[in-house]
Amino acid sequence: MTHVLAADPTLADFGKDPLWITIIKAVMLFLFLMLGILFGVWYERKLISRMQHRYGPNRAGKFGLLQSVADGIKMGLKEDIFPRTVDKVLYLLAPVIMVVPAFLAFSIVPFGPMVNLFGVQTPLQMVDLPVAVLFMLAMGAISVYGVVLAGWSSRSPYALLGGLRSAAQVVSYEIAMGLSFVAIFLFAGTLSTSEIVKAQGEQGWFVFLLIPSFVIYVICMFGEAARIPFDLPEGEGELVGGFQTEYSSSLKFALIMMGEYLHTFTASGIAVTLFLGGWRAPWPISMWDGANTGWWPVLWFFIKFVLTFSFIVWVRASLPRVRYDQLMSLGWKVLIPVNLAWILLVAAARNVVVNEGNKTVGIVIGAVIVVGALAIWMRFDTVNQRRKEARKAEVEAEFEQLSDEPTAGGFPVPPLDLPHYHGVQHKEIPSGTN
Amino acid sequence: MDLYVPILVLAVLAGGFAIFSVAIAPFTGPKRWNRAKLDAYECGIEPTPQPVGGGRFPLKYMITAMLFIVFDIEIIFLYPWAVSFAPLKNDAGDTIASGLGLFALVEMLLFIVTVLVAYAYVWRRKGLDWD
Amino acid sequence: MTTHYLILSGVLFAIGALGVLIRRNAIVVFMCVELMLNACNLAFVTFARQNGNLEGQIIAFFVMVVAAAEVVVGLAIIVTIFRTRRSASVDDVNLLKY
Amino acid sequence: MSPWLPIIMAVPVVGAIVVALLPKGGDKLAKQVTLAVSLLTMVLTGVMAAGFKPGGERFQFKAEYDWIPSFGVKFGVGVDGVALVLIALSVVLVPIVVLASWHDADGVRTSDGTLITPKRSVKTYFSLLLVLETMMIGVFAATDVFLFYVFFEAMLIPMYFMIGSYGGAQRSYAAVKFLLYSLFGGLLMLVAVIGLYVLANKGTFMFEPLVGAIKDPTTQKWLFGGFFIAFAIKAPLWPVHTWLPDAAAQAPAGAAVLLVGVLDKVGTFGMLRFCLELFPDAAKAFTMPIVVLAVISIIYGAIVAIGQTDMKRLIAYTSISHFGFIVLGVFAMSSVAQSGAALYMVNHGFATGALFLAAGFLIARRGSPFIADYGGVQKVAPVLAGFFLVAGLAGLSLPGLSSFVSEFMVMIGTYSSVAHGSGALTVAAIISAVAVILAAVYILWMVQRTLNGPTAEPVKAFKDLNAREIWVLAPLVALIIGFGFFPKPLLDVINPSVQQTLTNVQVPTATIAEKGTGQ
Amino acid sequence: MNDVIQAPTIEYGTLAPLLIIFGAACIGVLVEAFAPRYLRKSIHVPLTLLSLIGAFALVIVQVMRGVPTQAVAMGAVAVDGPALFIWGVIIVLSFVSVLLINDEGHFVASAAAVPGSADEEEAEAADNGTGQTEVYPLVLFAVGGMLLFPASHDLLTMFVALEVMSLPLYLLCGLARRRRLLSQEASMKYFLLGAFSSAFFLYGIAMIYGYAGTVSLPGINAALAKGALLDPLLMIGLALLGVGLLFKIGAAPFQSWKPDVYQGAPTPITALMASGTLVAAFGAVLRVFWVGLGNLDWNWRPVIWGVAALTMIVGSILAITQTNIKRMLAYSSIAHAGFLLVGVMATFGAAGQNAQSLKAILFYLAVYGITTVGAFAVVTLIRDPGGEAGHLSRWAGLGKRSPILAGVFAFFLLAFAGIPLTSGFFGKYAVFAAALSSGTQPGDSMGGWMAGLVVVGVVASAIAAFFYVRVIVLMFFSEPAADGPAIAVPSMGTVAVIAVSLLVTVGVGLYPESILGVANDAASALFIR
Repeated sequence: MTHVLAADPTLADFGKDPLWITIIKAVMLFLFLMLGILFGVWYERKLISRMQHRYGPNRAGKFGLLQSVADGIKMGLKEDIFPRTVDKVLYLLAPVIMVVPAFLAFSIVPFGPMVNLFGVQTPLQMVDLPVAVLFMLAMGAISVYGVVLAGWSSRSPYALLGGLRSAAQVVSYEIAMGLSFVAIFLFAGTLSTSEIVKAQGEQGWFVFLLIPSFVIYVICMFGEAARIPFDLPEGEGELVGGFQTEYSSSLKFALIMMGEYLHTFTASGIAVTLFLGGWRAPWPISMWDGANTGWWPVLWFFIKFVLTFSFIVWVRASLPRVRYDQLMSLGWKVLIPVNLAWILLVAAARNVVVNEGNKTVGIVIGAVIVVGALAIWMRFDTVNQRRKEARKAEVEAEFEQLSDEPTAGGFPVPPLDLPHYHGVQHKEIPSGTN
Repeated sequence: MDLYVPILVLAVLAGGFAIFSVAIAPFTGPKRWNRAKLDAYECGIEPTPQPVGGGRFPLKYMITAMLFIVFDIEIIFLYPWAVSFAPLKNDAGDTIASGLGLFALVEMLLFIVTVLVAYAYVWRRKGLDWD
Repeated sequence: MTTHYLILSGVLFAIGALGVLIRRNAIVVFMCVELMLNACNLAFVTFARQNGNLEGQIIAFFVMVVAAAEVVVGLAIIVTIFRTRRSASVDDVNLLKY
Repeated sequence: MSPWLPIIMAVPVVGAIVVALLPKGGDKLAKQVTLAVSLLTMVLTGVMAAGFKPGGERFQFKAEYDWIPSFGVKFGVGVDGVALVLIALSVVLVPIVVLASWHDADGVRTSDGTLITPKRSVKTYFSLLLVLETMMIGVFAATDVFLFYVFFEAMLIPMYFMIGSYGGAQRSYAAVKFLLYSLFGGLLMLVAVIGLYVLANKGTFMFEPLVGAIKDPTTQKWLFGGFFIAFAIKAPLWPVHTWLPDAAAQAPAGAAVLLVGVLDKVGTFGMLRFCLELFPDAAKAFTMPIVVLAVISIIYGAIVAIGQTDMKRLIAYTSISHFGFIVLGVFAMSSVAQSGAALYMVNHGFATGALFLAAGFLIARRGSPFIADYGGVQKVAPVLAGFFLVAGLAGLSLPGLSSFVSEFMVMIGTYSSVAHGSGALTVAAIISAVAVILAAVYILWMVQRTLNGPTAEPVKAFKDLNAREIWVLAPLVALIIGFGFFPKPLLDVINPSVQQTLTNVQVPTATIAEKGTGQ
Repeated sequence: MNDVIQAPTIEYGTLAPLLIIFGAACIGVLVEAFAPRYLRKSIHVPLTLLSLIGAFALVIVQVMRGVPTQAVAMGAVAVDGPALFIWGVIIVLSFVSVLLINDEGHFVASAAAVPGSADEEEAEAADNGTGQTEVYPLVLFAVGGMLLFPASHDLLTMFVALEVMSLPLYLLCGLARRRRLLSQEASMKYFLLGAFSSAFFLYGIAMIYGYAGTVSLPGINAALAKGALLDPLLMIGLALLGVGLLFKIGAAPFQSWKPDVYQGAPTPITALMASGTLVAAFGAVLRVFWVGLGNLDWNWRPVIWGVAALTMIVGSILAITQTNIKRMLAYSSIAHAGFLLVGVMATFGAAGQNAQSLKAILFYLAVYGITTVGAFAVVTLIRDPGGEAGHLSRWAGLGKRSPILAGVFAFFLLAFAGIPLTSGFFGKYAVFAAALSSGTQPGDSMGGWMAGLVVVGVVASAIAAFFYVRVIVLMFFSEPAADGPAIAVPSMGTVAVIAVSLLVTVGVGLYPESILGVANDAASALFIR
């Protein structure tokens, strides 16, 4: 389906809107996100409880739809605790720093093609940049500052460690995420989201072309948005709420929650935009020519968006939280090398396909990459295998030792055949005597 | 430049909202003073006094930060490479910018291999392990 | 309008240099150096726009890399010193007399 | 291309290496080898000198090899009369010094057995001595200015170590002072050398092409300054003489002989060869001030010498006075005076050498350099006393002893020189004549205080000269007396090259007319 | 990207020496990663030495094949005659230094461990005197940077090379096994000041880029040829660039880091810095001032004049007051930097003149570098219980206790002082001659100034001679102390280093043409402009 639709906006179409259109767009996006949060919270709770055979919120309003509104109001009316020791300015600033970039990050997500908005032809997208994706990543990175500052300004060990932990986690997964996009750019040849969507129109959805990238992205998505199974930043069980320990209640806490929700939204939005064809209609519908014109695409976008979000919720419902070292080693030791190998492979293939000139060399290089990657992987695999076996063996040995000699390992176990257990000198006290 | 105007607008909007809600929080809620409540929360025990500018933390985090810098920079180099790797075609389908092609592939191969060398070193030196 | 950016970069550079000369904590000094490098980046990008060629922006990339490398090395050194003598103040580093 | 000079220069350095590589404990062997080598060198030089044609071209036994083409530096050697006699002087002095300092390195004991200098490495001392000999020959033989400079500077190092490691109590101070003075002068000269090369723009450092290459008078003045200061420091001329008394007093007797006898001659030799011929105009322009300096050092040296209590210092000051005479002669711009100066260099070498050695023997016996500690030596050790007396008389240039001829020629030449028309030089000659009387005073007084009078207690233990010491002094005294009566062979060799110098300097023919009156 | 991007080309053959060094460095890192600890050193040493030899061979091949007359790698690197000569010199010097580094017991077992702590003990127990073997890859990286620095043909490459050269050195400075705190201090001071100066360098580049619109040296020169020469951008840029470069060569008033770093760093590393870094830095200085700012000489030469004079004087005078041998050598290296700057002063005007002064500087660098390494090699051998016997008083009477060592050291000192029949003398002569002759060429307003500078240099070297001589006096003319320092039995490597340095110093002293000829050929093919 390489036919190009005139409605597809490109970078050239941006930066032309009059200010009022811009403002309208901004307000629309803002409202969309705010309502989205309200709805999303409710939706998530409802879905999970359904999955867990519960009712979930069903008191406030029909189906408990107003539940999150109620929560919001409650938070507004709770006491605003302001611990004595905190670093005042940063403590207050942190939630803001967390939430604002989260809003901005979403602004590059395209909702649809060129539409007629109050008589103005404009792409249905807040903004697009030559470096749109980079911008999104940057915003994600900035909100990390919020997390760290929140932890740091709280002056409490839990908060500090929590902040550092979540920062470490987020940056680690940011690398893998950033790498997972490279393959896309290799195909799309641009960083602007609208043009990437366009490219998917021409070359097909990248989710099919680049499954590994997609898988990696999805994993990183959880890490970035700190959702279960990677929600260690506020792993209550381990560090009492992490960096937000001192933001016990009130609107500051609400802002932090909001920021995290927005990250989840952004993650889904980006997934849809970069991999799932953006606002493009899925296959059977795309047969109909009108599918990708006018306001219809918004619908397709919403469907994909909600589905992605539901998937995230579904995962939350079904997976436990991983251990921190597992989290990190997954990010550093698996995702990054696999990513790099994959990128090289894609590049080699791409080189063979599109570039003029000598192809054999390209093919050879591609082969070299594949072989090399496999070789390294196998080597590591065997090494790991040996390590595992060795570890297992020694554990068993230890166990053996313990079983046949109880006092080994420094844990004195009283021998079970001591006389008094058998009550040798046990003196029967006849009952009922006085 | 005016590509960035919408972002500015949105930033103003979101920022206004955030600052507003931070600002009104103290007034909307009640105030019931309680010394323990205003202490740093440490599961109820007396809070350990924290030095100004946060306490000391494991070096591990610093190492992670350094690694992050290195690899993030690598990404910085991957993006332009990726973008200008393939020849750029316009809507009519004819090339308006030839790709870097084989050369770029080889160079990037060298680059990534070099990075992997450092990566292997870090790995072997337990730089990536969290115990 | 590029002049404003130049002025800004100049100011940043001056602040950084001053910080290096005035501040005593090694890490702060070192951050000031980084600030200077970023001032350079700003200048490069500005000039790139002024001269209408991309070199400046490319240079900015390389500077970032170098800055990163410097950060890593510098932190390593400072942390080592800190571990050995529990202080990162430049004044405590005074065994080498002129 | 004659191989003579390179061979003569090579022999001692090879000997030095041999000596240095001798097995441990081969001290005696080392001394013998050194003596043999130095004698061989002397013989070779003698044979070569026999082939020297006084009437022939100026530089004979020439040899040129490319050394540093990139700098235009050649290894160029060759001798004219003056150089020849000075080389002869050095090669004659070296074996004598070897003999004289036979026991210097292995701890000098006085007659009553007190150790005055501790045991030190013998091999090092003698190999340094031989290296020094090579460089002394080289510096006189060099016809390439750069080569000359190289030897001029390099000479310092062995002498520095000889003074520093083998000298008396104050040796390191003396050594450093000596080195730094000479080095400073040398560096100024280096600038001048470079300047000469660059400005002459001949692309070579060879002496003959460079003669008259610099035309511009002011440039000449600057370069002349560079050279002259270096030479003035070397041949200690008042006011830059202060290093000499220290160095000479602290150095072991042998080293002192070479220092005063040969090394300092390089200065006066350099003035005669380079300052005059390369920069004639400057030389003429500066004659007056230099003459004044010369006269001052003549008188100053003499007067200060009288006040000395330390023999070696006294001798050092006498040499300052004598060097004043030589410089005076060089710049008097008359052939007689210059021949006299050249002759003086040789004679002074012998005379002072003898004096130093004799004094050295005295000191070795008593362990103290102070005149006051002696007295009545002649009763105890007549032979030693005799030699000491003769050497002393040579020092005050008694008629019939060699220095008289040269001193007389210098004064006559200066007196009658009409360079610079005015009778200024005449006046200078007359003033310097006073020094003759002063010389009589200081020498005779010293002799009288040491040799005559009541015999001091420790002196009674003195042994007279042994065979070795006689062998050291005898040849010198023989030479002194010999040249005293029959200086002609030397003058025949010297005169032509002096003539050459004067023609290069283009002094008025009038002076040249009355040449040879000295003979 | 509206215009057509052309795939760039890289002449791998010409850059082969660099690539070998860097490749070997990467392999070294892999060795660190995968080889067991007890094997590492025995892999590293041959790897490092072989790579250096290979690089040297390739340099020779380059020379045989004929010196390239075009900048390679899209005008980023210029492998011209001088560059090749400098490469050769640097490779030889670093080879010698590596021999010195192999020597056991210079480097700490684990840099990060707190002295006296448990893990320190453990690390000490683990390593067999080899110390932290990361040293080898780090050295190779540094050497690679040194090679790239003088050969870089645009300022960006130069900056990157500068950092590649410096960063490993910063770390290496902190790895001394003994006197740990001193060494770490040195490392920190070096790092902070170095980063500071490189920031200046970079801002200078930015300004010049703003002025010329390019960072390639010939481009800058071309821009100077037509542009206004009093543009403030240019002036600021020139000044800041100069600060950065002069810092690296340790010229006054930016010399203060040198003594501290030289004293604190492990002596083999000091040797490497004092020789290799200096050579590389001067190569870069020459290239910048001749290729990049050649049309601006009337502007920078007065400044360099002052800096050179100041450097010579400061170096010589402050050296007199030093009591630590390494500090003294550091100041002497400052003074030598001054002498070299005299040569830099002379590189301008006619090509012939430039070739002459270039030859002089190249020669000077070669002989000075090798002598320096030798001197530091001797320093490593005079040991106290607490490490090397740094204090001069400990050297008293060394001539009595080990005459050969003392003699060799004395000879090196004489070479530094520039006494004839040592290599140092000819180096000094060459530079001064170049300076004077540059003063005489037509149309030079600074003829007299050059002569003046040479006189200053002469005076400075007379002053310098004093403190060299003082050490000799100490070693030979004063009696040894009762509890004199131990004289370590030198390992084969150290012996080789000292022997080679001595051989070169003597040989060149007797027959300078040997190196001078090569330098001449190298210099006569000027820098690519």
